[in-house]
Amino acid sequence: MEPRQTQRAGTNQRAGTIPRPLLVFAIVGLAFLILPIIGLFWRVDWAELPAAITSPEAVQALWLSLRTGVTATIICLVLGIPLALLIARSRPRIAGILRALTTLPLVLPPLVGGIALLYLLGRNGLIGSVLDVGFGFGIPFTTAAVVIAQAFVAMPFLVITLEGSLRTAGTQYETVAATLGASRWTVFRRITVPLAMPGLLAGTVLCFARAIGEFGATALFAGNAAGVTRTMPLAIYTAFNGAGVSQDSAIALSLLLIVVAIVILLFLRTWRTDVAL
Amino acid sequence: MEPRQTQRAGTNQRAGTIPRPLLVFAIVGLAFLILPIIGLFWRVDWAELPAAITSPEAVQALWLSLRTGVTATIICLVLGIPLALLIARSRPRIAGILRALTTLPLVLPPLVGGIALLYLLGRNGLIGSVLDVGFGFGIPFTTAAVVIAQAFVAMPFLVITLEGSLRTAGTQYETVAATLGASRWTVFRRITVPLAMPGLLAGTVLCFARAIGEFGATALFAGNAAGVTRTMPLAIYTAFNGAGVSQDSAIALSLLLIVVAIVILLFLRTWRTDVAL
Amino acid sequence: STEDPDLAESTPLATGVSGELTIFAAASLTASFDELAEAFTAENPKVTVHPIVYDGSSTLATQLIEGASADVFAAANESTMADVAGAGELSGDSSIFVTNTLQIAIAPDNPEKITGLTDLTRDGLLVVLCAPEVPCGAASQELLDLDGIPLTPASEEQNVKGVLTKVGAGEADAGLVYKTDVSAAAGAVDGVDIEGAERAINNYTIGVAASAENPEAAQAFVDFVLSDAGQKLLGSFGFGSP
Amino acid sequence: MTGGTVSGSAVSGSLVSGSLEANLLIRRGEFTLDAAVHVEPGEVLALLGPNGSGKSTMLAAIAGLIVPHSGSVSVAGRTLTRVAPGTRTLAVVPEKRGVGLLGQDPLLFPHLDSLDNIAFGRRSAGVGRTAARRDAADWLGAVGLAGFEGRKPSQLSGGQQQRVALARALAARPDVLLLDEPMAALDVETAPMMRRLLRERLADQGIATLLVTHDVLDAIVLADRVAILHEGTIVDEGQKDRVLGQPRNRFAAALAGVNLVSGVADADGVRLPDGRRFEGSHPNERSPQDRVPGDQTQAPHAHAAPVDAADRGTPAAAIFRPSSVRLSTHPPDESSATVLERGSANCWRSTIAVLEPSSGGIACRLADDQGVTVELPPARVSELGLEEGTEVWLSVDPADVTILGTR
Amino acid sequence: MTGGTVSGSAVSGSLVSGSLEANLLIRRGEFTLDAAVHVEPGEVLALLGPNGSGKSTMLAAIAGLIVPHSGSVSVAGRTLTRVAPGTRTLAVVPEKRGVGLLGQDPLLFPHLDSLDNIAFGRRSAGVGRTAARRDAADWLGAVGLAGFEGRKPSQLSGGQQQRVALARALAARPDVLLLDEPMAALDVETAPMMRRLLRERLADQGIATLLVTHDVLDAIVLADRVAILHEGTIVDEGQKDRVLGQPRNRFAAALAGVNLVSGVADADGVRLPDGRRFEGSHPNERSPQDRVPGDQTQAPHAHAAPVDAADRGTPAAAIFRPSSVRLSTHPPDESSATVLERGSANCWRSTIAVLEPSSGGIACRLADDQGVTVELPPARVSELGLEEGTEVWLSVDPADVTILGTR
Ligand SMILES: Nc1ncnc2c1ncn2[C@@H]1O[C@H](COP(=O)(O)OP(=O)(O)OP(=O)(O)O)[C@@H](O)[C@H]1O
Ligand SMILES: Nc1ncnc2c1ncn2[C@@H]1O[C@H](COP(=O)(O)OP(=O)(O)OP(=O)(O)O)[C@@H](O)[C@H]1O
Ligand SMILES: [Mg+2]
Ligand SMILES: [Mg+2]
Repeated sequence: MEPRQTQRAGTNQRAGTIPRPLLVFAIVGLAFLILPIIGLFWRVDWAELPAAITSPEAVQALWLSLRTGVTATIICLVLGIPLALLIARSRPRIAGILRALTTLPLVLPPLVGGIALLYLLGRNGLIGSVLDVGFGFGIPFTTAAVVIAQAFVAMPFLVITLEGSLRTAGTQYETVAATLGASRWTVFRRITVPLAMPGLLAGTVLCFARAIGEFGATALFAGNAAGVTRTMPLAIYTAFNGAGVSQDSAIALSLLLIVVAIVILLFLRTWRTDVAL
Repeated sequence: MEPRQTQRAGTNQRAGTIPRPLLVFAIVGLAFLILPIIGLFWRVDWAELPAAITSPEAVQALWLSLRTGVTATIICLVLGIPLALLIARSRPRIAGILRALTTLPLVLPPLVGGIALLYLLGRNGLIGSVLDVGFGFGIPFTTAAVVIAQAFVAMPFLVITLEGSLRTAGTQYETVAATLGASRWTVFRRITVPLAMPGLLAGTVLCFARAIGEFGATALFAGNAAGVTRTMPLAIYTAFNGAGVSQDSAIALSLLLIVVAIVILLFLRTWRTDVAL
Repeated sequence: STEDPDLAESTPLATGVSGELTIFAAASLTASFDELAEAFTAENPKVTVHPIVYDGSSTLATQLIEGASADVFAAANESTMADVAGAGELSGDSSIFVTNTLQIAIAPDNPEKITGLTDLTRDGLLVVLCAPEVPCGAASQELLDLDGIPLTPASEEQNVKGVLTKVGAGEADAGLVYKTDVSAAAGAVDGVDIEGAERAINNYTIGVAASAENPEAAQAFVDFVLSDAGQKLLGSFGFGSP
Repeated sequence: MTGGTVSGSAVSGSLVSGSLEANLLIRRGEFTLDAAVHVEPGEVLALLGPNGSGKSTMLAAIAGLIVPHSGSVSVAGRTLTRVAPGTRTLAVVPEKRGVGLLGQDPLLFPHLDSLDNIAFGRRSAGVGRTAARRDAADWLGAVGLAGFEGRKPSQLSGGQQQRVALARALAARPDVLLLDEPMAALDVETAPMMRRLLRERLADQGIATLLVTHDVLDAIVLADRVAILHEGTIVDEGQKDRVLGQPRNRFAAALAGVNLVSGVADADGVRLPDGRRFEGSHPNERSPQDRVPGDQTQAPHAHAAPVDAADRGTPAAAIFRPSSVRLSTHPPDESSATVLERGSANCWRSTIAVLEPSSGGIACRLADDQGVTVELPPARVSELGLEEGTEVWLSVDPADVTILGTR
Repeated sequence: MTGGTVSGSAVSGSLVSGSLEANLLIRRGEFTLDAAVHVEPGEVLALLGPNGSGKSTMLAAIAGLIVPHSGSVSVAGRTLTRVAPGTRTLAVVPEKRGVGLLGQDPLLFPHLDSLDNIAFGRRSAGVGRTAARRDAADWLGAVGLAGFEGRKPSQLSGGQQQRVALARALAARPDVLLLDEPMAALDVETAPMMRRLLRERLADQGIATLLVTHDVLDAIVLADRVAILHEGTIVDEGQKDRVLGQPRNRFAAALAGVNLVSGVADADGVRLPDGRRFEGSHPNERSPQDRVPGDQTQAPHAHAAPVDAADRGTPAAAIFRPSSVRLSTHPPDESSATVLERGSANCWRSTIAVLEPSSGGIACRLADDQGVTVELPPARVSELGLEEGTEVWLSVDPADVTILGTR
């Protein structure tokens, strides 16, 4: 038997270009990621589920999560895309340092991240004290604090992912665009960003997912006030702490979060096929 | 005055190709990420610092963190690179679904991730019960559990980042390699991976950073036993809860973690310049 | 806030306080404080109690010190409250309002037939404790030391919840937790009383925050917690009176 | 040259090569390729055709990069691709085909230096690093780039990259080699050197080669046979001397640098749709020195299709060289009578559309239906005061015209 | 053609173009470029040279993509680059230079269709989407690709991509245009069409153009002047007729398709290092029909450097066409005496190194020091039974030889 490949006639795709043994690893990897989640579904108390996920508190927390998650993602895009570009276009030495600095918030346990944010923006913080004394307003324990905490923990993912893609895409098309008279801004908008789109979308996905999953920093920096700062993860935590050992409603809420996330990620996918090369 | 560019003679780099306004955003973004960490340094109790970070417990936790972090990263590489390749080379529709599935663990608050792992691998879990009955060993409360928890939360970062880079790099060089008679495995090893190296390194950095920063899932799934499962983040959290509100030793430990992470990330940078294109 | 005069008259204990009330309470008070708040508003209908913020005592204390505004703070121990007072965030004194004693949490029906602390050292038994840094861990250690029982736990959990989850999920065979936690677990775990548990009592403290925007209502709530009605209600959750 | 060395370090495979058969139907958007080729071991078939005629598409299908909608590819009797309605599609993966493809873009691996690029094929075949690199060094020398071993592709000029890519394709020792414009970026001194290298190696190793090129010299020097692809179909195929010497279509004529006007055969000439008539000799009547460029054989070819009486009314064409056309600015009756021996045949009026320098002097492209070009010495152009738009009378001696049936 | 339309929708800028001056010193690894060029508005300077001679490097420096180690670039008197020791480096960014560069690789933006690729330059200049796309559609028609508006680069053939890239470069209306092998992938029918388009548009818009090519026809058709770059230095420069008609170096001779052997001037000829002597006429003595191909001017050129008595001992070269060489398989004393009128000059012995088809018959490359090529009709080759290795005697009529001083 000759080795074969299956593919659609006339297309240029070489489907199944993955070495076969690697396919096994890929499937193990995927199973590793989704089996625990399937385990969650398996344990869920389906009778209680509808009540848990339609309770006003759950809906409120979900809505807050989505609002803050989207806002944080937008902030990350606005600040993170330029930062990624800066790193990708710096000399190797400088890029290495910038990359390491960008990655630091990742290393911090979220709790410490929350402390760090409090130290910076809290009433006695470096900047917070100025805001407090000068303008009489405080950031912690507001919805804004949730967004800041989410952006702080999620932005590194966007930056590092996008930077990898920008570096892989290279600068040759940017150079061509410049010789055609395109300003840096035009090059950025019409060449750099579209060509790095796969990486940008991957980064956005990671960033959004990390933002709506954020718990530790939010809990400390923003607090856990229903309707103001109690996002889904905090609601899940509260449910987990509150309901004894059964965790049923915590799991129900987690499933709600997962389902909403899937819908959003699949929507991003659709958008992606439209804009991708 | 003519607009200028500065660069080294004879090189092909167009330094500073970033539109100037974006540079402002990039700097704001960077400041946003590192100011909170500077805030931490600002608040640290320098007198107590040496004792806190040289205590046998701290050293033990750091060592455990590094060991488990590296092991988890290796597992993520072994399983994640093939998975990223699978996603990158799938048709758009399938890729979208796989990508969404891969991203799910990110959305779960780590706490719920820990519960999910318990449900799967715990003594009464889907797989854990088989292991327990069949082989008489349990995963929870072991160092293996720490590694599993870390790999579970960190792998999506590696996969999604690498996938973006693989997609950006395209398949044209792989095709050329195939026409030169290279087997899929050779193509993978000598073409695919080297060309996606920027993304692979970015993904590895994210993965490692996320692994050694992991707290929630570890605490729930692996527990907190000194020398076995108490990694730095758990030590930090314990210190935070223990020392009342001053948190000095928690911050000292965080700084230790940050410094070690910086060293490792800068080392990765050096390695990177060696292997990069 | 309702203006219904009938309702106001029908509550003899009404103190006449009004306005909004924000309460920070230790996580282990979750179910009990929800009921307390309900009973309190029934008596003080002009007071609107915001959903109570539950979290670890340390977390809440940090937030208070860093500028969170709350009216009442209920901590699961004395030292955290002392830290808050030390930072000037407490108005007046705090009071111990309940105590809590340890119990051995075991799987329902006690499959391992555990009857006391000494059983925990049995070979092959997986026991989890709270970390000695956190209040329940400190109490556990104290009790074990008093009895001279050399116990190596499989894990030192960050909080009571960790112990309960592990015992409830069957990962651990036993753990030391508060009596109130066992009763809140509603059948997922059973509790075995410890002889001489009262030697390591944990004191819960409550006080009015310095940043309180509604100190009158805050004080009224603290008074209510310390009142017979409040104590009775807390007792029904397994707490002991100080 | 290092031919001996390269063969010396040969490991295997070069002697098992066989003939290539391909028969393909491929649709890409509105474009359809429907063509068949056959190449013997050691033979070079030049595939010529306009941009977009499907040459690269054909190579891609043979290399297994795209699967045809129907058809088959086989090498030495081994079927590599077979797509037919009702049967299961067979498509051997590219790396198992023994078919090398050097594409239009050199696509050197950017992370490997020249030597590792060239050694890639051997190493993939399981040859050790040292041996493969030694072999690669020989190839690098053979393409004139000794000393460039350690250069990354980004440190090479365009032509140097092209040469490394050529070496890489040859060093992989395929049974069948597909070359897509391998000489495009090479300078005038290097191109002949590379042609010589290819001629030697392809013949030595008995490789069946399909060569796509836009440079007729590549075809003349390297090819045995030539196929002309036009809009996805092969419109002419045969020995290079016949196809280029007696072109049957405009494109082949343009390649050979001759004029071709087509119409239908009549008495002993061709009548064009616009009424013009051309008379001339048939290929087998002409003496060798009258041949149009590119026609180097001694004897007329079996493929040639001279028009005889039986062919009247069938499509036919007249072929003549741009330098054979006589041009004047006066109507023929005022000029010397010699041009018009046989009535108005081979004689017409037109205006000059474009005047431009050419390698043979000045080329006047006529505003003709069929775009005839006349080549004149520069002196004559200024003597006659020719400009774009000038009205001119043209004639061509029947002795300089070849009449051919076209399909 | 749509020339009128494109000019009609012109928005601005095409009339301000000026002359290009560049004087560059660039080091890249072991390679050093040290060259200066000057191009007038509306003029085309062809930059010819072997692979790796620094042509693309030069264009990159003029376009501002690399900063030279020293030197300057200016357009219409405006300094774009100035690097000199002790002064602050000035380097205007590429997008502010008004210098268009069409590189060796078309590099069409992969995410934009043909129309948006071509419209890119105009849109960058602030022209609205509709107007820019209308203009782009005209350009697409001008390069013969009407109907391909919506195609992504990946859906185009190599030659089609090249044409879109050419249209993109022209549509951006630069003041100075740098073209790096713009015709490389074009077929024989399209290339002349594109040359015509370029000739019209470049002259119309007064663009100073630097054209890099390996095809001498591009230089002949498009260029006014020609510069020969060799290992980073310009070894010859002048009117195309002079440079190609009286080549002063091997590379230019190869481009023009003639033999050039060099030595030192003596009495009235050239003595080669191996002792051979060549005699011939000086350029201003020759009659027009003796000119080597590519030499189309009427009068001899001021740039020509005929050797006279005063030049004895200076470097000089003999130039003759491959078809002018007479070849025999017997020593001259046994054959007709006409060849040896003046002793042993213009007469030598050699062996055949390579025999290969060429566009003019069969090319015999001699195992000569200076690689002379002889072109013979195929009939003569078989008549003489020539093979690689055959010993042959050669002669060339002094009337067919041009003697030139070389530098
Ligand atoms: N993906 C595609 N979708 C639609 N049409 C395509 C696609 N790819 C190629 N084509 C068309 O198929 C035709 C053949 O392309 P191909 O690349 O085979 O031409 P070619 O003969 O190699 O031309 P060239 O000499 O320019 O390289 C072209 O008209 C091209 O536009
Ligand atoms: N980054 C680099 N490092 C070292 N050498 C380089 C680098 N880039 C180019 N070169 C060398 O500089 C020389 C000039 O290259 P360039 O691309 O200008 O040549 P070119 O005249 O355009 O040749 P071609 O006709 O092949 O396109 C070449 O020998 C090349 O190998
Ligand atoms: Mg092609
Ligand atoms: Mg070049």
